[in-house]
Parts: sequence; structure tokens; C-alpha cells
Amino acid sequence: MPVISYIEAVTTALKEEMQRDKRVFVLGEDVGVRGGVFRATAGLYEEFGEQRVMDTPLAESAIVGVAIGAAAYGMRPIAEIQFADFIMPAVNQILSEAAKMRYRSNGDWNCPIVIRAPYGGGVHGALYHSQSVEALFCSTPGLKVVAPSTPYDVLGLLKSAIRDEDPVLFFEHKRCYRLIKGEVPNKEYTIPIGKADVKRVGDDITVISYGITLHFALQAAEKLAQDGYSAHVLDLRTLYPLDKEAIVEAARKTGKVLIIHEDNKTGGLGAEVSAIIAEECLFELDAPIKRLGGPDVPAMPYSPPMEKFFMLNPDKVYAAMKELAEF
Amino acid sequence: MPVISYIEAVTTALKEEMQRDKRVFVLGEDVGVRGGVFRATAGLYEEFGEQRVMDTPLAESAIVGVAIGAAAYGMRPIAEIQFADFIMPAVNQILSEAAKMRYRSNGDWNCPIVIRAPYGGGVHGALYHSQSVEALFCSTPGLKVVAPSTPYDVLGLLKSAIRDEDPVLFFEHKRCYRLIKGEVPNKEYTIPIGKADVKRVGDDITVISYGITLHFALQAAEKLAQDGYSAHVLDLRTLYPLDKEAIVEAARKTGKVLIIHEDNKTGGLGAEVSAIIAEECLFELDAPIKRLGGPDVPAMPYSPPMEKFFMLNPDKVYAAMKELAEF
Amino acid sequence: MVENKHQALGLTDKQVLDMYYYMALARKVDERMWLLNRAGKIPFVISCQGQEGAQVGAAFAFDKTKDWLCPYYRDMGVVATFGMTARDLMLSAFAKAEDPNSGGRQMPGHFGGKKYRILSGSSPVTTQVPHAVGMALAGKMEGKDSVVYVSFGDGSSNQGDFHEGANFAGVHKLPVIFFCENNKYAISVPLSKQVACGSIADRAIGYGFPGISVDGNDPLEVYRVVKEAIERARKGAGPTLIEAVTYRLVPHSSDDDDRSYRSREEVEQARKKDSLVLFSAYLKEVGILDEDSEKSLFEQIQEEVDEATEYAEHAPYPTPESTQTKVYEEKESL
Amino acid sequence: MVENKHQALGLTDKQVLDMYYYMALARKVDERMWLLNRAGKIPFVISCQGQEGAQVGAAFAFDKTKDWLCPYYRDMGVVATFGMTARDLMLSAFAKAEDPNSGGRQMPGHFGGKKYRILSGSSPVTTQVPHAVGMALAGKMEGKDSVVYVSFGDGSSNQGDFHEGANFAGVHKLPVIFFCENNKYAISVPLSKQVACGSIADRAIGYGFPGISVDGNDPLEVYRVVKEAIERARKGAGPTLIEAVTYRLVPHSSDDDDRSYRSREEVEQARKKDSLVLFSAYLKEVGILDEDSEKSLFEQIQEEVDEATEYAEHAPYPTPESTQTKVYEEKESL
Ligand SMILES: Cc1ncc(C[n+]2csc(CCOP(=O)(O)OP(=O)(O)O)c2C)c(N)n1
Ligand SMILES: Cc1ncc(C[n+]2csc(CCOP(=O)(O)OP(=O)(O)O)c2C)c(N)n1
Ligand SMILES: [Mg+2]
Ligand SMILES: [Mg+2]
Repeated sequence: MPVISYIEAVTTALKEEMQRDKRVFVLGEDVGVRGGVFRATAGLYEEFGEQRVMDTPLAESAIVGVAIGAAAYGMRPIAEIQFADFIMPAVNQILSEAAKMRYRSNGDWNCPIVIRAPYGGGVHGALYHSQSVEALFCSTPGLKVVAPSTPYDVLGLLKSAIRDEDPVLFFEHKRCYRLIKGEVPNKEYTIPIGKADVKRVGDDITVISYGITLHFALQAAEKLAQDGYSAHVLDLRTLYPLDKEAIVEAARKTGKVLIIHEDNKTGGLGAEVSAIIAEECLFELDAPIKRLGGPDVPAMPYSPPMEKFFMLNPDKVYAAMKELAEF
Repeated sequence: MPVISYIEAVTTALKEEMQRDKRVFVLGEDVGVRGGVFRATAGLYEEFGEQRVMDTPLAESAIVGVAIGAAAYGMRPIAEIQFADFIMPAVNQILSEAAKMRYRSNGDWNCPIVIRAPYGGGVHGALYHSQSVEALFCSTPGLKVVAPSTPYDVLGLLKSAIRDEDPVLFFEHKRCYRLIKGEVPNKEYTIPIGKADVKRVGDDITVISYGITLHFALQAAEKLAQDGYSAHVLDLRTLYPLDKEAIVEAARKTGKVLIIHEDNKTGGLGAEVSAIIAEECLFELDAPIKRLGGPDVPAMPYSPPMEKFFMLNPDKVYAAMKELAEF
Repeated sequence: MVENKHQALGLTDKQVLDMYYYMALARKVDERMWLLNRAGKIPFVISCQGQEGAQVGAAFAFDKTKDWLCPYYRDMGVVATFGMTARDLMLSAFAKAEDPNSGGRQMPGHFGGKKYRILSGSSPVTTQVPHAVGMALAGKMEGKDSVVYVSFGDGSSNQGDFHEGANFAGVHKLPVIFFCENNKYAISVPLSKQVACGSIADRAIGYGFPGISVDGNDPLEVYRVVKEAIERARKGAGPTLIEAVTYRLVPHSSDDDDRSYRSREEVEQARKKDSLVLFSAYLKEVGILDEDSEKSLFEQIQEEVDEATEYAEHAPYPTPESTQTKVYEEKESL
Repeated sequence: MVENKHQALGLTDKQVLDMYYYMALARKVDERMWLLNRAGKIPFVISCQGQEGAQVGAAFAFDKTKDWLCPYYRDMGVVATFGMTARDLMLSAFAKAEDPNSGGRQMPGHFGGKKYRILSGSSPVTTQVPHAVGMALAGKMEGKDSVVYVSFGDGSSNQGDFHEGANFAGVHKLPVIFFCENNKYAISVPLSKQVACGSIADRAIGYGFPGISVDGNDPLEVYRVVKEAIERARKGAGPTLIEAVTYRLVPHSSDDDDRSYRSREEVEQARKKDSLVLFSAYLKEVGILDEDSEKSLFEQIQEEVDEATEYAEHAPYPTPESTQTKVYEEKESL
């Protein structure tokens, strides 16, 4: 099986879906000749032309709103938001329109769009090129929110997102783009949206995460193994709707749960995950449900010591896992 | 002590603060001659004139953005968003700008604005005049989010919000406006933002809520008392930052917790409240942490049977409280 | 004897009588809704009254078989012209299960229906503008020559989505007709506090396409400018912004009281220019309508409205449980 | 001997030489930042190069003692004119604690500083436009005659916030100068794919105020139109939209590679119209600058930049723990 990077998986999924279905097209800022500021759409303009790889004016609400209209007509638009931080001007179109199109029309219309957005920090991006914005979109039924952590999951989930009949927000951790590499099968496959994945089997503690921090947890788990503790690691992959069964099963398995995300702790995804566990299997727990996230500050600062302070890393994650294991 | 309605408390707070401080002014849609579509600003135009009670163009991002600029200059703007559902176009100005002004300028600038928005359903408002949007704003440090349930709290908290040096979102439940009446002292007072309030003392179960559902819980508590169970009812009042101490103390008191809000359950405020409890006092619980919220659908429909199905009411709340009490 | 305007526009006598029929139908359905609201039978009304001439004049210029509509909440005249019946409209007013717009999920005025080529609309104003642009883009990608109608009020032309959508359409020369129904108010806020430009049409030059202001009380004049704009759009010459200057004859909605912000005299003056009054006079002057034929037209409409009200009032509500359906694609139901 | 433009504009020789100084200072600080970035010493640069003439010409027309700035990320020439020093700018590039803009919290180019009357800016483009309008509204409420400068790029003029902010200012006739620095690109996207209007200034009529397009490579011409606009604003005549046509001479930022979207020839052509080259020539032609005085000017600037770099490089970082401060008002610290 070939080994590709996280961003190559994005590009491959886009390319193969555009080859498969003429209705699929990409729109966004600098996605054309430039191939995207992260090069996620590299080569697509050359292969599919400027109509299907469309550089739009600098206007996120229009990018999403136009995608909604095109999808209603019957296309399969994939909108790129250059940085997740800049999705804010499009929030009205996403929450009021895309999420509610099917429901408000009693199923007469629907909104099969994908909105791709690179998120996350640790790239000297400062306050506005580092944010984790996923929590904002995980309380509105009608939407689906996906945040994969490996090239294999990116490829399989982005294809499913493009084929989905409902709007999907697809968050790509920008630090994973080139850092994370992995094997993908040669033969075509998809991964169902809404299913979490056990990335490591263990018995002593359960770690639930997604994105870059999932990798920190896997690294920390190796170190923790040397201390004689085995960690069970669940990758949420889909953040909304959550895979309740998988979450509860993983929590039950060890009775000690640590939820980890880069986003700040309060109001982050970890809250809902914790609440599900506290509601479904409280009496099977042997420790308080722990959450590890970024500090509760408005966003990640630019200055290296501050960015380092904000970002999680394998050491911080290891410390939290060890503490829970020893509880 | 005089008895006034919830909306009278809003108007009184605005009026007294405008009399107290010349820098305070109101801007929004139809707040002037019309006195607001709910009449929250009734009489202010006549008393303070069109400059301080300003009808703006129909553009929410500008309403909030202009308020941010005026606040930076030194004013104390109070922006009215006609319905909380229509705050979406202003999300970028709220989350990217207001919430981060102090932090990004290292404290050189700040953003003392108040954004008032009527929220909630049960008024035949359908999908877009019934939403509970508070959860969207409860994961961004830099903001404060207040959602009072009684005239006394409205008056005291709105004054504090106007005097606060940071941006405050002030959510008013539109069904409370005329339904809820209560006493307020004749003498001037304020209530600190960030403090929850025990609205009923009890020993068997703890109910944590805010807004209209807080009143449902108080009514249900009376009925539950006849069954021999006493409910302890905590009104969050401030949704962000949460009053952790009060939440944990209330949870400890009975060991059985039910969190209630009108907003749909998944991703609602209850998630963070539950997660705090599960992290801070898990071993003092005698029952799973329960959450009661609206169904996970995009928003509240118009048709009466559907609106009724969506909305909580004292009976639904009583049933959930009784089940927990009997657990 | 006045000149026959409609023949010059290529409209038959039958067609202009149909125009009058749709204008009157919209007016009568709307009036009935107010009665039902005041009688406590329906919770909410938002009106087309005063704007029927602009709406029907514009809608008639489109091709029902291939064009698309992204209307706003006052466009009863537009959707009626595209086939929505009095019964459909009443089913929505009563929030009944059969309502083709939303199955009773949305307030009246939130039009939608694939069979009528109408994209479902919401309440946050102006969000439909980028949608119309997206539909036009998709049509262009498919090589179709369909044109998209999108409407909005004067106040709503101040929303960011108007700007972003219009600019996108201008850059890509998309077949969209931006139809601004300028009724001089945004609820209580007068035009002078909404915009400082002479006409909403002045905004078009900033997007590189034509902007035209037209008397919205003259359906034939509206038809003419919209028709020309559609022809340009069909042959790839891009969008047009059209401002139809009109007036809202009733309060903003059944929850509004307009006496607090405008004088009765002003409203009475406007009633004299009511497109229904003027168009009726025109049709009589050119001799294709008389008291009798008008009377029977209104009797027919009256019957339609009665039947629709009767039917809708007794039609079943959606079930409570159906609240939980149509959130996502329901695989089994495929 | 060419005519002396600046005297006609009421500018002294000293003043135009100052203009040239600020233009050159911005250019040299910017160039140094690129060297530091390529040397791995600073993570990021976003440039003013090519736009200094427009920026300094505009900034000079304002009154530093009472006007306000809401600049965008390329406005090094603007903030330098308002007093931000090479050291301030380098402290921000190195993200050091003493950075007056953000204490090292924001990327370079995110200007701010009360002492310089500059409102703190962010990265999401165009959000500063409504802020400027709000400052102008507040000033007007206080009866002050201060004017607010707000700038943004050509691509950013397509954001909803431009439309909503400009319209608000037009309706209330607020003293705001909307300064669009049209450098023909939004990262890789050429103007032709951003807008369909002839000039960004065409958008002003839609807001009921004047729109003027000016050669952004001619600081004196920019000064003239901005000065006139400010005078109108001060006496309550409302806002003006000014488009300064210029060019970005370097890649969008240190993370960009512009070879993928524009030819070297195009860039070389633009270099010939570089405002620094043209203005230097003008100053020599009118005889107030010669090779020697220019040489010493650049030597002085060189020293300033060296000192600033040296100082900033060795200045302390903010502490890691300070990440948790300045989230809300810190009562004790009052
Ligand atoms: C984004 C948003 N803000 C506010 C409202 C509340 N609202 C509904 S209609 C309306 C006035 C619209 O005025 P205009 O665009 O002129 O249309 P008209 O009703 O006059 O036809 C307002 C403020 C809304 N629906 N959406
Ligand atoms: C809302 C938002 N979307 C996208 C971006 C990413 N971005 C930064 S600068 C830029 C291009 C800006 O072009 P223009 O307005 O012409 O200004 P210029 O950089 O050319 O001076 C883009 C797309 C952003 N900062 N904010
Ligand atoms: Mg109007
Ligand atoms: Mg540009």
C-alpha cells in the first residue's frame, strides 16, 4: 500500500471524486492557478479547468451561499475556506441555510455541499490562523462535522462527504498536512461518516481525541506502556453527529476517560463527549472524566513561548494520561 | 417593592443607565420611533432622542461592528439584535473582533459593548424566530454571556453588563417578556456577572437551568413536593464564564443532577455543565447526570403540534425530575 | 382612448387579463389571511399588499418551464404566477401537513417548492441572494439558458449577502435578475435611514452590470424592463439589478402597528397609486375589461379563496412526531 | 524644470522630504524583514512594498493629533507616518513583549496602539471598516471634528463588511475616509476575478457619497484627493471612498510564491512605476534632493533599521504564563 501525506489524501480524494462525477466542483480563494495556499487543490486547475476549480472573489458568505444554490440546482460543490478562522463571515449561510434547507422544505430540497477548512495551530499562525472552530458547528442538527487524523481517514471520509446528501464541514488539521503520513489501499474505498475508530487497544485508560492531538496521544501511549499502563485510544473522526455507541463502549472498557483536543477546554467538543459518558455509563467509571484542552484564552498567540504554552504536545498529553492511569 | 414584567426590567435598566451615563446609547433595527418590535426600548427615543436611540440600516454585522468602533472610542453602545436568530451575520464581528480586541492588543484596547437579543420559542415564531443560540457563544474566551430568568435578575444583570469593560451578550427569553413578573427593590442595585443563584432550596435532586425552563422547573418542583421529593434549583444566570463553584456545590448537595434547557440537547449548555460536574465531583453522585433539552432538530417548527412537541413545558420537566428523584 | 401599451410589449389581451387575475388573487388571499389572523385562526400574516403589480409584472417576464425563483416573503404575486395556488398558500397559512412550501414547518411567506421551480427560503433576509447566484452558476455550467429571479426589500439591500452575491454574479456574468422591491420602509425604518443613494439601482455599477429603477405600480413597465434584462441574461450578457419603486399598504406584518411610524395621509396617498386600481383602469381604458367582467373575475377569485380557506382549515396538521423527520437524508425512505 | 506640485498643495519642502523619508523607512524596514525571514529569524512577513507612496501620501493628509486610523496589514507607511518607529515594527516582527501593537501576540502587520491613535486590527479582512464607522459615529456624537482613516485591499472590498460599513457611514454622513489600496491582486486572484466594475470607486455612488480613483504611485496626487476628502468630512459633508491604484511588488507574504500567478515581466514593468523611484526623481527635479542628500537619508534610515533590528532581536519574549492574561479586565491591575 502506498504511503501518502495527509494533504495528498485531500488532493487525491478531490481529484478522484471530480473524475468520478462531473457535478463535483471546487470553489474558493486561490484554489485555481495557485492550487490553494496549502496546495490542497494542486493540479486540479490543470486537469479540470477554471470552471470546476473556481477562484472566487474574497467573500466567504458568498462562497458558501453560492455553493448552497449550486447544490440545490443539482451540483456537488466543495467550498474551500482558506483558514477555518475565516469561516465566521459564512456562519449565517452555514447554520441558517445549509443546515436547515432540508428540514425547512420538509425534504423537498437538500444541501449536498462540502465545506473544507484547514484548522488548528502550532504553525506560527497567531490568533487568526490557528483556531479550532469545530465546536461552533457541533450543536446544529442538519450539519455533519468531520475531522480526520490520518491520510487513510481523510481519503475515505472526504469521499463520503462529497457523496453525502447533506452538508458536511470537513476540518483538516493544517499541522497534519505534511507531518502525518500513512498507508492507503490502492483500491477505492470510503469510510462512513458518523463512525469513530479505535486507533489503539488498551485496558487501563481510555483516551478520546481527534486531529493532531490524537497523534500526541498515540505517542504518549507508547511512553505510558513503558510505565506498565496500556491506553485505549478512540479517534472520534466525526464530531457531529457523535458516535455515541463507540464513545460509551470505549469508556466502559477501562472506566477511566481522558478527552483531549487542541481547542480550548471550556465549551469544546470534550464537553459533549463527557456528558454522554456521564449520562450513559457513570457507574462504570473508576475516575472522574478528565478533559485536556487548550487554555481558555481567545486564541493562540504568535510569540513562540506563548504558542508553545497554548499548544498541547506529547509531553503534556503523557503527563495527563499518566496521572489518570495512576489515579 | 414594585412588581414589574421581565421586559419592563429591560427597559428600566436601559433607561436608568442612559440617564446615569451619557456615553450609553442604543442602536439597532426599529429601536427608535417604533420602540423595538418587542417594545423593549419604548419611550427611550422620546427621552433621549434619535442619536442615542438609533435606528440603523438592516445590517447586523454593521450594527455590532459599529458598536465595537464606538466602544473603542469610549462610548458604551448597546446593540439590539431584533431576534437572536439574526445574530448570525454578526458572528464574525462578535467572535473575531469583540471577543479578541483586548487580548490581541495586549490590553491596550477593549470592547465594552452589550449585545441584547431576544431568544427562545413557544411564540409561533417558527424556525427563525424561536432559536436558542447561546451555546454558540459559550466557547470563546473574551466574551461574557448572560441569560436571566426573572425581572430582578434582568435589571441587576443588564446594568452590570452595561458597566462591564468587556463585551457581554445579553439573551432575553422572549416568552418571559410579558409572562414573567416579579418584584424589584426601589433602590438601585446591580448583580455581579458570573454568579449563579439558588432559586429553590431542596435535598433530593438538583436541577440546573436558566431562562424559561427555570420557571418550568420551579413549577414542577412544587408538584414534586407533593410526591415527597424536594428539588434544589440553581439558576445559572451567567452562561459564560460559568459559576463552577455554584454548579459543583449544587450537584454535591443532592448527588442527583438534571440540567434543563430549551435549546436542543446535543451540544447545548448542559454539556459543559455536566462535564464540570463529572470532572469535579463524580464520586459524590448517586445517579447519572441527566440532561433535558429540545429534540435534536434544526429548529422549532411553526405548526402548533410540532412546536408543542419541541418545546419543554412544566409537565415534561416534572416527568424528568420525578424519574430522577425516584432513581 | 389611451394607447395600448401591452400590445406594443407583445402581450395579448388574455395575458394582461391573466396578470390582473394573479394580482387580484394575491391581494384577495392576503386580505383573507388578515381576517383569519384577526379572527384568531392563523397566528401570522406578512403581506404583498401594494406590491402585486411589481411582482406579477416581473414574474410574467420569466419562463415557468426553465427559469428559477428565489423569492422573498412578500412575493405572493410572484409565486402565484408560477403556479402556487390559493389552496397551497392557505395550507401554509394554517401550517398544515399538505403545505407544499414546508409541510407547515415555516411561517407563511417562506415560499418553496421544486415543482414550481421555487427554492425554499428562510427568514434571515438576503441569504437567498447568493443562492440565486449559485443556481445561475450551476445552470451556466450545464450550458442551460435558464435565468434566476431573486427578490429582496430595500432595507435588505444593505446586508452583506446582497453585496457579496451581486459581486459574484457580476464577475462571472451570471443570468440573475436582482429584483429589489423598494416599498420605502424596513418595518418602521424609512428609506432615508436605510440608504443614502438616490436609487437602489445605483448599486449596480459597483458590480459592473446595469441597474434600472422602474415604477413598481405599473406592471407593464416592470414587465418591459425585466423582459429586457432576462433577454440579456439568456444570451450571456450577465445580471441586472432592477429596483421596483412601490409601497407597502398595510403594516409590516400582523405583529406590527404602522401608526407609530407613518401618517394615515401618507398611506392614503399611496392607495391612490395602488397597482390594482391603476391596472384595472388601464384594462378598462383599452377596452378589454368592464364592470361586469371585473365583477365576475372577483367572484371567481372569491370562490377560490373560500374553497382554499375551507380546505386548509380542515386539513390535518403534521403529526407531533414528524418534528423529528427530514433532518438528514432518511436512507430507508429512499 | 518641472512645476513644483507640492507648493501648490501647500506642502513645504521639509514636508515632502519627510514624506520621502517615511516612504523609504517603510520600504527599508520591510526589506529587512524579508532578509530576517529568509535567514530564519522571523516566521512571517507581509509587505507594503509598492504601496508606500499611496500610504504616506494619504497619511500625511490627516491630523495626527485628532484623527484616527483603522489601517490594514500592508499599511506600514501609514503607521510610520503616525509615529510608529522602526523599533516598534521590528519588535512586532520578532514577536517580543515590548511590541506596542500586541505584545507579540499578533503577526506583524496587525497594527494597533492607542498612543498612535491606531485601533487594533485583526486578520479577517474588512472587519475594520465598521469599526472605523463606529469611531466616526462616536466622534460625531461628541461634537468632535476628527476624521477616521480606514484602508483595505481591492479583494477585501468584496466582503459584506465593506458594504454594510460604507452604507452606514453614508446614511449618517460620518467623517470616514474609505481608502482602498488596489494592488491588482488578492493573493493569486487578479482584479478581473474579484470585481467587474471599472474602479472600486464606482461603489461609492451606491452609498450616496463621492468615489475617487487616484494614481497610488503619486503620493502628492493621493495627498491632494485625501486632503480634500478630509476637509469635506470635517465640515460634516460625509465620507469619501478613494481608490489608490497601485501594485504589490513582492509576493503576497513570506509564505507566497507569486511566480505561479503572474509573470516576471509584469512585475518588472510595475517596478518602473514604483512610487519611491518616481518621487525621488520628482524631488530631484524640483531641486530639493540630490544624490548626496539622498545618500545620507538612506544611511540614516539604514542606521535606524540596524538599531531597531538589533534591539528587537535581543529584546525579551513575553513569558509563557502571560498567555493567560488580558482575556478580561483584570480588576486588581486597575
Ligand atoms: C438578518 C435579519 N435581520 C432582521 C430581520 C427582521 N426583519 C424582518 S423583515 C425586516 C425588514 C425588511 O425590510 P425590507 O428589506 O425593506 O423588506 P420589506 O419588509 O419592506 O418588504 C426585518 C428587519 C430578519 N428577518 N433578518
Ligand atoms: C475573511 C478572510 N478571508 C480570507 C483571508 C485570507 N487572506 C488574507 S489576505 C487575502 C487577500 C487580500 O487581498 P486584497 O484585499 O486585495 O488585499 P492585498 O493583500 O492585495 O493588499 C486573503 C484571501 C482573510 N485574511 N480574511
Ligand atoms: Mg422595504
Ligand atoms: Mg489586493
